Amino acid sequence: MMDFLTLIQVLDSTVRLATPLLLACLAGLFSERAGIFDIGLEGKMLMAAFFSAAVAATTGNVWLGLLAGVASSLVLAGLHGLASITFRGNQLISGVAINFLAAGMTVLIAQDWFQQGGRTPSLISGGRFEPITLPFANAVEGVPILGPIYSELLSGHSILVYLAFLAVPATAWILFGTRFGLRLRAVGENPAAVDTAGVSVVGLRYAAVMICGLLCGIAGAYLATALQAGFVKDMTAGRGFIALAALIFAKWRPWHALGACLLFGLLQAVALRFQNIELGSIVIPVQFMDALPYILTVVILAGFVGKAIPPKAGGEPYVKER
Amino acid sequence: MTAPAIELKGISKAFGPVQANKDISIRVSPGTIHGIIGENGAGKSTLMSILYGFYKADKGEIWIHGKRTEIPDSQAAIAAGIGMVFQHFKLVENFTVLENIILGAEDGGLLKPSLSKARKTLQELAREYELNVDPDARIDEIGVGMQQRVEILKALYRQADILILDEPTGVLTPSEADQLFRILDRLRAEGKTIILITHKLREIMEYTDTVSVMRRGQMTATVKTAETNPEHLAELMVGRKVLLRVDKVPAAPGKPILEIENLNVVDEAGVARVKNLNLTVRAGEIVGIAGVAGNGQSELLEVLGGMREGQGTIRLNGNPLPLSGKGSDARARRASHVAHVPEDRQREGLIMDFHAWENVAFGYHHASEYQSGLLMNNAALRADTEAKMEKFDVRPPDPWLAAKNFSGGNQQKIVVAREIERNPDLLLIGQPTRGVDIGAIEFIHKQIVELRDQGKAVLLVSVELEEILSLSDRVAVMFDGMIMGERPADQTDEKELGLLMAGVAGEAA
Amino acid sequence: EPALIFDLGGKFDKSFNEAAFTGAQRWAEETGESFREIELQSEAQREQALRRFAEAGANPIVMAGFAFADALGQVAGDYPDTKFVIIDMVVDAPNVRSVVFNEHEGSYLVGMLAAKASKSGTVGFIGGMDIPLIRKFACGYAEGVKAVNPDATVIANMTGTTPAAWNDPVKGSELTKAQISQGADVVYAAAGGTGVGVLQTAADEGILSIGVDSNQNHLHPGKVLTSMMKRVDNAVFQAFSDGPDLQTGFSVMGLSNGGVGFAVDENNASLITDEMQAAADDAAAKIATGEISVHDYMSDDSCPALSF
Amino acid sequence: MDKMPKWADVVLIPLISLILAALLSALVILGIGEDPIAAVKLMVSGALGSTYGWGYTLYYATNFLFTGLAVSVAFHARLFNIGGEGQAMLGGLGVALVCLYIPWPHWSLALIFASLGAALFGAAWAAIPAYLQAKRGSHIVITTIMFNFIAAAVLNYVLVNLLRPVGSMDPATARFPEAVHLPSLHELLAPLGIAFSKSAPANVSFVLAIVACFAVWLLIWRTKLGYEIRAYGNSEPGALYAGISPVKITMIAMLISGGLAGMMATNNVMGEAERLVLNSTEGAGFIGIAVALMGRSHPFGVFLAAILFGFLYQGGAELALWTSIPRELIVVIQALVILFTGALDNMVRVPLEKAFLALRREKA
Ligand SMILES: Nc1ncnc2c1ncn2[C@@H]1O[C@H](COP(=O)(O)OP(=O)(O)OP(=O)(O)O)[C@@H](O)[C@H]1O
Ligand SMILES: Nc1ncnc2c1ncn2[C@@H]1O[C@H](COP(=O)(O)OP(=O)(O)OP(=O)(O)O)[C@@H](O)[C@H]1O
Ligand SMILES: [Mg+2]
Ligand SMILES: [Mg+2]
Repeated sequence: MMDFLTLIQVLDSTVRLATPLLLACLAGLFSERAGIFDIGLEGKMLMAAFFSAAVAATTGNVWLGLLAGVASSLVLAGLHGLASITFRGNQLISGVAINFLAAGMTVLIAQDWFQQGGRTPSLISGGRFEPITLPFANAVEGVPILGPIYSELLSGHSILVYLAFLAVPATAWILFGTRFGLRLRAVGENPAAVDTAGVSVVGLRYAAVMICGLLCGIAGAYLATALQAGFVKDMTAGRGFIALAALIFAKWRPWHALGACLLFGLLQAVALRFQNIELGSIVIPVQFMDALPYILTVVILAGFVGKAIPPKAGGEPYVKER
Repeated sequence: MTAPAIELKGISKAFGPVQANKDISIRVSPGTIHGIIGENGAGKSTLMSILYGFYKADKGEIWIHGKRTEIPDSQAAIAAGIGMVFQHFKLVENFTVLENIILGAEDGGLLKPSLSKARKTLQELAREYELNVDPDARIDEIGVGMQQRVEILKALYRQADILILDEPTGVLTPSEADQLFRILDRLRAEGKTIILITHKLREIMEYTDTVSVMRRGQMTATVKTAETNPEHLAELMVGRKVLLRVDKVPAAPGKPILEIENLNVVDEAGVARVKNLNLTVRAGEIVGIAGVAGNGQSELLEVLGGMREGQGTIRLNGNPLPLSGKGSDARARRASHVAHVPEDRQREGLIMDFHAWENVAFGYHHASEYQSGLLMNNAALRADTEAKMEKFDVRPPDPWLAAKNFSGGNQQKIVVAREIERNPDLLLIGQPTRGVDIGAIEFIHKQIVELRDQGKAVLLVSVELEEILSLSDRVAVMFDGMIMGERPADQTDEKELGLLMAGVAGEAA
Repeated sequence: EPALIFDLGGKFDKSFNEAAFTGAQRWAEETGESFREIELQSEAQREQALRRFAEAGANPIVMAGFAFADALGQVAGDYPDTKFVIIDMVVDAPNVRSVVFNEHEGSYLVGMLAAKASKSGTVGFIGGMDIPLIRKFACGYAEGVKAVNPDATVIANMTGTTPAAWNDPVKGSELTKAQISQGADVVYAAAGGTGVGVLQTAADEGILSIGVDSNQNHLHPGKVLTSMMKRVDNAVFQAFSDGPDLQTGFSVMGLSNGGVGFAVDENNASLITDEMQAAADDAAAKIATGEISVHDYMSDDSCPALSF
Repeated sequence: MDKMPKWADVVLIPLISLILAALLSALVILGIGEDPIAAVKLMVSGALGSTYGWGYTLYYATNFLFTGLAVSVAFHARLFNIGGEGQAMLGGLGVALVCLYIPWPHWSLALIFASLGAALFGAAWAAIPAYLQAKRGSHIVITTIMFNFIAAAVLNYVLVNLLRPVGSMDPATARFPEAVHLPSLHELLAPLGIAFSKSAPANVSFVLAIVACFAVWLLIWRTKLGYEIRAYGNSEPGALYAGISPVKITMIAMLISGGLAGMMATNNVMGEAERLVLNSTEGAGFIGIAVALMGRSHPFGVFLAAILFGFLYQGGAELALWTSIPRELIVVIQALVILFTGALDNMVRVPLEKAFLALRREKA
């Protein structure tokens, strides 16, 4: 059905499309492992996408853009922390609010700043993350099989892609190899245990939520300044929710998250490239491909393919005094 | 005289409208075991949690070894050498023992070195105090007794020299409890200071040096254990002379009402909770089930009450009742005249946010007298509530008050009134007087006995041996899901039951 | 006061809607008068937007996009004194002017240019929503390509089947990459806002692209071969200038009356050789006179030069 | 003792939250260089200043009534149904099928069956998440979110591949026959001598929504089922104790919730568009969350909140029409309302409780 080169191409775009999912998924992982559910990944990404594009467009410096994107995402993360940690509100409702806030504010500000119907001007070079050519990529291009894999698939992505993939081992190491990770996991399972062990629940949870904000910020900046060249309204297009789905799919584990995001990225890549897929006599409509990540997540949630057990204290504010 | 290891001065703490601690002062000498007793809700746990920095006091001072110490959080308490084993353990269930122990007391940012160091220290502690635990076992895989050891080890690992234990024996068998006290003795011998909260006067009398009594948020007395006796302590606890026996005529048991044969219950986690249990309750008798909490009594009540499924046979008035699937739920049980006063009134017996009148229909909301057409007849319900409140002396007698706004005793009266007034053939009643004051206890006991005297069957579950002994006609002891033995209530005593509760078979006793 | 309603792609799609906006803008500058405008947020608002403007007395009301047909069919009768202009679709009502374009003719010309500029002999087409109108673009384009190089390969992809396809630059970009990997070295985007992604990627990857509707040559100077101009701006300008008394009925804008064409300006001058220009101009003239007939996909829902 | 009086809980707290949200919204308007007062004036005159404005306000309010009630009913069972959007989409499909494929003699009959169809489809769409929650413990918030996306894909497929009339370029169904046209408020009020704008879409579904409000009130506070729903929502162990089946209540509450959300389609699909288009719900499912939160899940509160949001929606559309303030302003306002009445509830509540407690201590 697919020749090798097409396969490489599809995998190549899988990598590109999986990157924002992966960053957002890891973001959610930090937050939810600490017991703070976050359905506001989408909103944080969107906000970051806008501010990174806006600043990159005005300054012409993509790094400043990245910084601005991350900062804006951190602000929303702080808001989520305020609502769900400090004021012990409902984390789901807070997430819903943040998604709406981002959807509205980005267009509002974009319109105010650029008067282009809620988008930023297109980014020109300097305002975007350019692809990086890995060493010898051009030299080995001709080598059969491995050549294209290296030069097409592995090489030629923007720095944020590599960053996202490096974030996986980093996350695994932080979570399971460090004191911070131990405490973070503990606070998601039983905050009272952490509290009575003399560690600040609030501090840990804020730290987790802020890491979540940081990663969402990078994800959003990637969307607007690497994958695309500028911000358009609602450009996250549900990626935050797919990332959430991937997180559940991965059962809150970093390496599994990589797998889940690559899978969902592949689904997107295939859906992008082919309208309807013909498998013999069956035609798989593109809408089915679009919905597949969500369907898979529901299947996982239903426990038909291994039960996904969320962190025990997840979603519950830590209330000592009624 | 050396400075007290702990001195609390004028501690007050309110939770919203509830004044849990009122101006409490207490001194604890170093190298002693200091007991604290008091009724449920007296404020014992609150006071200790304040000392451990878990709650912040509204007012008052804490002095440790003669130094004024601010304890804004548990970290400060740990730094001051305080360790605490909470009534409800504070362990991360899916972590290993080792991980739980180092949590918050790691050395450096990396886990590996901390873990290997802790492993060594743990071995030393285990040897020193006979506190053996498998450092690599996961908490949710070990029993409560083991979990308690982990909690103690946590404190020792942090080099606590003041150790607070909040009702440590409530979940232990007598032999586990004995072992715990041996450890506490050794710690005391090393000069450590121990505060022990317990409801059991025997433990106070046997193991403590001094004892403080709390009542309704206040400290009513602190006395040397050697200079007091159980009756006196009990009186201090409840504020008046305690009547330990219930007035009742001897039972006249009739035909069997409830027959249980080979009952088995497996819980959600797949653990067998009730094993091949056989028991009969006759008309006109009260059968008491004694046992340490967690030995299957709750599950037994729940199965009988239709709250969970089981296998085996139960018959009511000779008719078998389904134990699973259709017709095995609480609604069906009520339809066959089984009333149930649950162990936890706030979690199960009442909807705390519902008005009293709504709670009076709870479980009986299908009853025809509460309906008018498709809708519920709320007026009838309220009238019924007023009648019941009057009869059971519920205070205040206001049907519109939410259940949460009644005191514990009055909440219990609402539940008991609802269940007993249905005139059931069988009354299941769990912990009828937990957290209820002495006046209400007498009233509730009287109602239960009256029901018996009308020829109804009563199955009573209580962790209070005294209550079991004074109220039941026959006592069955449960251990590990099985009935260890049955005794007529007037032919046994606490000692014998205690052995049965520890799993020592009846014949041997 | 006239009013203009943009379709979902938004006023600044750099393409279709923006062309409409440019026309309105030009009218405003030339007459010094003002006009009302609104960008739709969702499918469901079409009727409200129409009614709101009609209620407020706007006249004429111009709407850019075929998708208004149904709503206009409902509304037009309720406001007999208001004149409506719909672009890209025919609505049969006494107070409606329907403007359609011969996109296949313009596409034919840029197809010729594409074939001449292509070194690989493979050119691409990326459409927006898969509807007959866009197939009409594709078909004309393919005919133009084949007219120059009968052996050329035309790869055609559509972005989607819903209006979201007008505004999906990521997908445009991915499709472009796919076509490049299949050898395309010129891609023609007839996809509204999605085209922004197509042109961007083409520029990034060093191939040529062809813009649509508006003159998009300036987006990536030297990298956009040309743009198929669909003079929506003229249609809007005309409607606004005609004012409330505009003539209703059916109006076709084709090569003969300057309704379509291709853009040459300083941004692409170096890409269009004199020979290319001459050939295209020649073909344009012949089409205008009917000497060359370009197949209109919408006439019979088929395309001889391309299979979808 | 309650920490504070009931009126403070149901009136004072939402009011303060609303004021905070309004203040912040004003700041946002200032931030984009516009005049909040002028904006409010424009919104008020546009949404409430004419029967035309009212017609739209009530039209939107009708949508929000259905979705708000849907969220409320689920809330009473402590189920957070974020799937109103998808359920309403599917409800639209139900309406479309009923209207397109059955020849109806009169709109009233069509409305009854269309409501049933809408409710059925909406309920069916809620059934799977409900079942998974009840039987397999899958978090209903996540599953309903997923089902929103799946609903969008389903509808997309159906409209593009199955229901689109031949030759049409719109991904939309054909127009419903004239016979199922629902009377608008204009037509309904004309016999009463009230002149209501002809072009506003508010229609007889508004009456249906009010009936639904009353029905929900009866259901929740006057029937056994409502009693069981509330009891289960307050305490699951309590429900077990009382013989209330958690599975049954979860299913029923979600089916009713989904059915109500689906019934929204009688308004937007049957009453307004008279055909099914993509994205016909326009986010009303999500606004239902805000409406239920603000209305404290009480039908009367939901009614008031729905009118408020109807006003915001229509006012916002007017703003977008006559000023350069984008329509997204109302999304921001909506976000702030959800934030303050929902997530930051304790920010207002805790100090207020303290104040009431202090007041009572002083009195005592
Ligand atoms: N976190 C809390 N929030 C609100 N009220 C509380 C809290 N903890 C305890 N209370 C209330 O404070 C009072 C004292 O409770 P505390 O737990 O200290 O009693 P206790 O003496 O330990 O009782 P028990 O013997 O049942 O453990 C009770 O009325 C209780 O309801
Ligand atoms: N968790 C709570 N939340 C709110 N109010 C409470 C709470 N616990 C107790 N109260 C209030 O405090 C008052 C005292 O309650 P408590 O249960 O301590 O009563 P009590 O004096 O022990 O009476 P009784 O002997 O009947 O149990 C009650 O009237 C109740 O209104
Ligand atoms: Mg306690
Ligand atoms: Mg009490």
